[in-house]
Amino acid sequence: MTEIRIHGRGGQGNVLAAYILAQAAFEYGKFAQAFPSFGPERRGAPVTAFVRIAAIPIRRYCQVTQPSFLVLQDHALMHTPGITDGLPANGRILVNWSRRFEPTVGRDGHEIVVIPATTLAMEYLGKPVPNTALLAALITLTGLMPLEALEKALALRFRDQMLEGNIRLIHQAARMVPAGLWKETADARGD
Amino acid sequence: MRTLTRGAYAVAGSSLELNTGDWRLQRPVHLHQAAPCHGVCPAGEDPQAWIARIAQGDLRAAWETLVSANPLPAITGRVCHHPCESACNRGQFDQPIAIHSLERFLGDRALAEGWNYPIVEPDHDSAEVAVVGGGPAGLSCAYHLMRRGLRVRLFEAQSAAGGILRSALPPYRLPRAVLDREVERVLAAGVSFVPNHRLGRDLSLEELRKDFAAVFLAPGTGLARSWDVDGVVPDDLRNGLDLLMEWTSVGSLPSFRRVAIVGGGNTAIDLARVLKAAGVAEVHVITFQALPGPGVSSREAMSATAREIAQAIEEGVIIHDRRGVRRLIIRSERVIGLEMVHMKELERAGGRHEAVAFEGTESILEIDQVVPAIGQRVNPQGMEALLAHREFFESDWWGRIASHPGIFVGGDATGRCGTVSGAVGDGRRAAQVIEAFLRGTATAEGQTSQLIKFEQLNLNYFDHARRADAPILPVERRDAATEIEGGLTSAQVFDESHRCFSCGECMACDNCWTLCPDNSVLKVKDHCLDASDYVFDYDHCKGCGLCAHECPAGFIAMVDEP
Amino acid sequence: MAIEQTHDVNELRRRQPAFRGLDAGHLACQGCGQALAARLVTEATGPDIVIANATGCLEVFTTAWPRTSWRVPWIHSVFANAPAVASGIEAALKMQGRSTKVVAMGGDGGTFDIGLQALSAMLERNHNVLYVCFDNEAYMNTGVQRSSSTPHAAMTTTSPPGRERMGKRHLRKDLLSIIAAHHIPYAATASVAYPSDLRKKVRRGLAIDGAAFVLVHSPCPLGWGHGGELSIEVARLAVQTGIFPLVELERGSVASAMALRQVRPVADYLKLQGRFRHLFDGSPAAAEELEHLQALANHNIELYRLRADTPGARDSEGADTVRRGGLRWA
Amino acid sequence: MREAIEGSAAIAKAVAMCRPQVVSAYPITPQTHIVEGLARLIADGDLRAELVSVESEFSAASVVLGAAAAGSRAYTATCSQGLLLMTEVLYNIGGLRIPVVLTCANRAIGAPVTAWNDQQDSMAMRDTGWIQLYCADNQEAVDTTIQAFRIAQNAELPVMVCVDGYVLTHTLEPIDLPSQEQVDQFVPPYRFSRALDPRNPISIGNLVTPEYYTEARHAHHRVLIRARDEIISADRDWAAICGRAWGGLLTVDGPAEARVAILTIGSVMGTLLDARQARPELGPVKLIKLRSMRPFPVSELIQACEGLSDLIVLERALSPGGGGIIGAEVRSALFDLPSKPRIHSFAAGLGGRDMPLEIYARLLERIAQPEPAQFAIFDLELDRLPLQER
Repeated sequence: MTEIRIHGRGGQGNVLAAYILAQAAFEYGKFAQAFPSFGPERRGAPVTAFVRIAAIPIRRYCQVTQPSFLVLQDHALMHTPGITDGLPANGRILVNWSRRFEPTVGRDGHEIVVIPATTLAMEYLGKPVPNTALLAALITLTGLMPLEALEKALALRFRDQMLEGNIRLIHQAARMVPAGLWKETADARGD
Repeated sequence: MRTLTRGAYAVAGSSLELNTGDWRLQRPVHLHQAAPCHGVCPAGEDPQAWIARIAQGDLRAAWETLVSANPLPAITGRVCHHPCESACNRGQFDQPIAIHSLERFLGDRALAEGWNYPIVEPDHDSAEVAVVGGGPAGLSCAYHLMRRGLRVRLFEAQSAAGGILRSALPPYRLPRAVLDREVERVLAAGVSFVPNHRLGRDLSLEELRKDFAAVFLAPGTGLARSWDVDGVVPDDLRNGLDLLMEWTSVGSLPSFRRVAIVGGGNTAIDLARVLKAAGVAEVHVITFQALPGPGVSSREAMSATAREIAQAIEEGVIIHDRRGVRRLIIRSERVIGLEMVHMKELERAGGRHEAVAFEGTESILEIDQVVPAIGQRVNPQGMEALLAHREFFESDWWGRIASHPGIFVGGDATGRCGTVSGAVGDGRRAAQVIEAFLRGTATAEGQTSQLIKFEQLNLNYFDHARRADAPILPVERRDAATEIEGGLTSAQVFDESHRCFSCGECMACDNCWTLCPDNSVLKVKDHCLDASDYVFDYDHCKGCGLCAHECPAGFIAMVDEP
Repeated sequence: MAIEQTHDVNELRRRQPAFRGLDAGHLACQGCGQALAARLVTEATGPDIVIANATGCLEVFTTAWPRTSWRVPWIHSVFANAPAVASGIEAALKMQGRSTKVVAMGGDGGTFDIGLQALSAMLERNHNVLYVCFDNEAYMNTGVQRSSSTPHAAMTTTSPPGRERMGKRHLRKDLLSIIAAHHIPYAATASVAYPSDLRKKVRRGLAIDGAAFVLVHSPCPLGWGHGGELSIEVARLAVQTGIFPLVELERGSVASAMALRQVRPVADYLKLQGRFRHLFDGSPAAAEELEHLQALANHNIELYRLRADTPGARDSEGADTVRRGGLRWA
Repeated sequence: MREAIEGSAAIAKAVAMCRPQVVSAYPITPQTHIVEGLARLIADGDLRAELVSVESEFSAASVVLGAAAAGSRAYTATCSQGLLLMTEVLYNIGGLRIPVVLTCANRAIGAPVTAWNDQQDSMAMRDTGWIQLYCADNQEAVDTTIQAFRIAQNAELPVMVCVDGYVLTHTLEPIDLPSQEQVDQFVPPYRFSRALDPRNPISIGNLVTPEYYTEARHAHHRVLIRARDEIISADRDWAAICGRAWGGLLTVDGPAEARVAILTIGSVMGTLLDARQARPELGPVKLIKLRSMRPFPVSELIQACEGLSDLIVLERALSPGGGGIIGAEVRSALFDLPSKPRIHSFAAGLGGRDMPLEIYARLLERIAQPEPAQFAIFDLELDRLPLQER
């Protein structure tokens, strides 16, 4: 089972990102579960959402405490205290940042990959919504599922230019990260 | 014991099985109380009853209700002094109902439609009663005797019936055509009429007592009271009633310039107006009675009808009220003037009343003729035994004469009423006791029931509304021949009838039915006509008394449960 | 007690000319104004309605199981929710494509106080419901406690007069203005003393498609301290003195007011009722309260322009005057 | 059709397929998504219903009461403070035995003010005279919601479907949504025998004197008990149509020879299943899922507890000053058994406290102690309390 924690801010479509990822997994034929950190949501405040992806039915409803991957919807979240809590040593972090650089290592020794998701979104959608680009990057890095699964999931939510824009966007995002870089972490946990 | 329904629901109207009537301490009942108009009517009419029929739009029924008491409505509807209107409770609210005009309307409508009395001619074998005198009393008595299935032979001294109505009422008050047709209808109802028969001249009381089961005497007052001032009488003195009769029969009058009529009754006023109309320059009426008005009791007031007095003054008649004639000024046996003095009737010890003249209030009136109209007395001819030197017959309220069983009297001859409606009432009551006398049954003694008071009505349900006034001929267009007062239109009559409070009698207003909080007043039919169409549901009535309190007519009373 | 009935009353009931949705056998006090008012309302609505009734006297005295006095479908839920229950019924009937009208009923407790929130919401959503409030100016069902409809200075068990007090300290809540603020198509006040007017207003409220409100002044002999036979008399005086103006509001603004052609002094109204007895003890405080109540009536008379220019009838345009044959009862 | 969908959205679709004619609710997290979903379906014309947007839960309950009494299928949803605000009306609906369906997205009650999940709210409504069904996951929530409409109508009683707020309502997962045809085949068109109708004008909600009140209460109690058959047959018949059964009143999962069982209610069940699978070394354990809280399945419970040495009752609410609510009911249900298990009553997961996989092992450790837990709040961090309140 792969567990992912997505960090963002109220209003950034954080929960939506989790839902789309779970839906994509489901479209790919896996079992999945997505849920927000419970409680009242406030625009601008840091929020998290969780995704579980597995080959067998997921019955548990407890919180995700030890995710394999973090997705940060903006780089400023890097400085949020406890942001990497529960992330094991082999855990990986995907960050949205306009500054481009090669994969690097964070304060706690976790490998970090950065993509300019917001810039891309502005380019392809004309809106500062980084989440779909991040999802595309994540599944490319982890090889959890092919890009087509994400396309199907997006098709359930968007249509017309919004859909087409996103399709082009995720392919572009996918091209910007090394495919399968995080495969071994993704396959690490059997439960 | 019941089976509980699911969720404890109940079916429509099931509470009817609960008899909340058990709660009641008092119970509403329908209670009729006589309306004032009924109580005071000399003819014994119940105007409220026949006005109700008008309001219901049934004029025929209204007239038939009316003539159950008074056979001559077209006449009384013109000449009556209508005490009913003075007593009418509505007078204390805005203005009294125009009962007098309504009566006249019905009377005229009956004549126009040729309605007949709702009575059948008596059988030939039924007892026959002799009625002496074809005036209002005699006609009324004859009519009511026939209603009671008795045969009547009516003896009239003149060639036509009508009595004083014919001999002394000027046509501007009572058109002859109306008189003739009202009288004719009574006679046509089955009276055997014998004109030109005067008691004492053409027939005797003994014959009548012999030939008839009973005798009703209504001879009127044929003789003028003798009149003089300290024994002085002018040679050419003419009595008021004689003058009036002469004028009504012959149509001519002696030519005077200045006349003083002494008396305050209808004869005095009628004569004054006739003389004025005939062109007499000055017509004075001198009476110790008072002009009617506020603060004047009925016993002080002139006995003439108030509106007649008012019209007379309009026409120029000069009335000197509360005056007495102190002295006649005679030159060569003819009167040239008289001396008047202010007088007033004062109450003396023991409740006696006495007319007092006030010294220093004397004044002289120049006249060339003085006419006493101080009233009449019975012409004793042929009835000396009964009269025993009195001016009038001594009889009880029913017209019975003590120690003369089988003989009854009524009308002016009793000296009691002196009004046409009074005479009609006398005739009705006499017929009642005559029947009782002949059938050996008892008569319902006493007067009508307790009169309902203004305070007993609930006036919140009445809107103010103007009384319907009859048209009156303007003074300049008046003459002795044309009727002065007109009649109401049917529209006016209908509206006026709805002004009636229906005192003491159900007016079918639906108040009780509408306002009962316990839904315990029920209607027998969709549109009720009277109390008989409302029913109290005593199984459910809780006796709150709301219906009684809200009844506009004071027709519902709360009585203790037994 | 058993009395020979002259007619078969049960047969007669079946043949009464007007429909009556509230029948006899209910357990209201003698002379209950509310029992009469409720029946008059049903006479105007006819049988094709559903009633949602708030808790209160009306509910208790009409429907003690296993019986009911109602002849129309009727439901009682709780004290505060009649308007919401009515809203639900209306929504259901609308979905069923039925034309049946919905009427909500409550006393002043259920309307002025505990049910006001639900009522306001029902009016705001403009449900096709006629709400009728039977206003007897206190909590009568629980034994006469003050409500926000209780008039100033009136005595109730929770606003008793005493050495320190002259009855209710506060003013009667101006509910009509609150209703008016909802801008609903039709609102009116009526009095059980004017049945034709009352029924006319119920018919108007029912005719319009949307929320309507009618406030019916209904005396309570027990709570007001007058004889049962005086219920109408007292209600009539409330109108004639200007204490309870009969008005109609269209979309919140005054469309008509029943004019008074002969305004009666408020004391005439007060002195018939035990709940105002303490105002006649001659004390200066009592005198002041009498003046206060008269001033409140005068205020109404000015506010709603109740004084009629035409003289004549004692009360008001001859509303509910009678005539032979009951022709004036609309 | 199976799709990955948020719990609330799935429940909304399930409700819509039962064709309610009147829907009324007042927003409260975490119930809101359900009614928002219905509002969208109505706005798109996918559901023909009147949405009555009321000013309070008190009115929402009153609206569905009136609508159902007037002959239309009616639905509402709420939780927590909102459910408490409905209390008076819920008792009324129960007593009148009006078949409405309510979804309770279980949430804790303040004070202290909280917005997170536990089951104190619906447990507080235990005695309103409603049928109360609890769901372990969103699939069960969908199926139970559909069953609820049929149960309500056939038993002529209101049904409260309880789903853990957030935990289920806000979780997106694969869910099988039945076809409209399947639902139409299962849920009969709405009919109410005592409908308010001028053609048969009855009075509902009459005053009942002491003479009959006791009988009325008895009748209510009896029909609630008897409703068990409706719940069981509804579950069975629905399984025949869609192939999923939820065990009627309660389910037992685990080896027959197990001498230890954990009885629980709601969404923690799935976590325990995973935990048991992850820790086989802890020995055989039965997991008993209580589905129907009202009516309370006494006989099924006795059967399920045969041969047990220890029964752990794990619930998400408590009766302060008393203890476990379900715990107490289970105790009283098993009291008369000749050989009864030791009963350990625990409350946990209060006010959104997570119930992790580890809780399974800790529960089993706890009962190893010689004395059974009469009642205890589990996962308690006592050092967070002042001494005198520990």
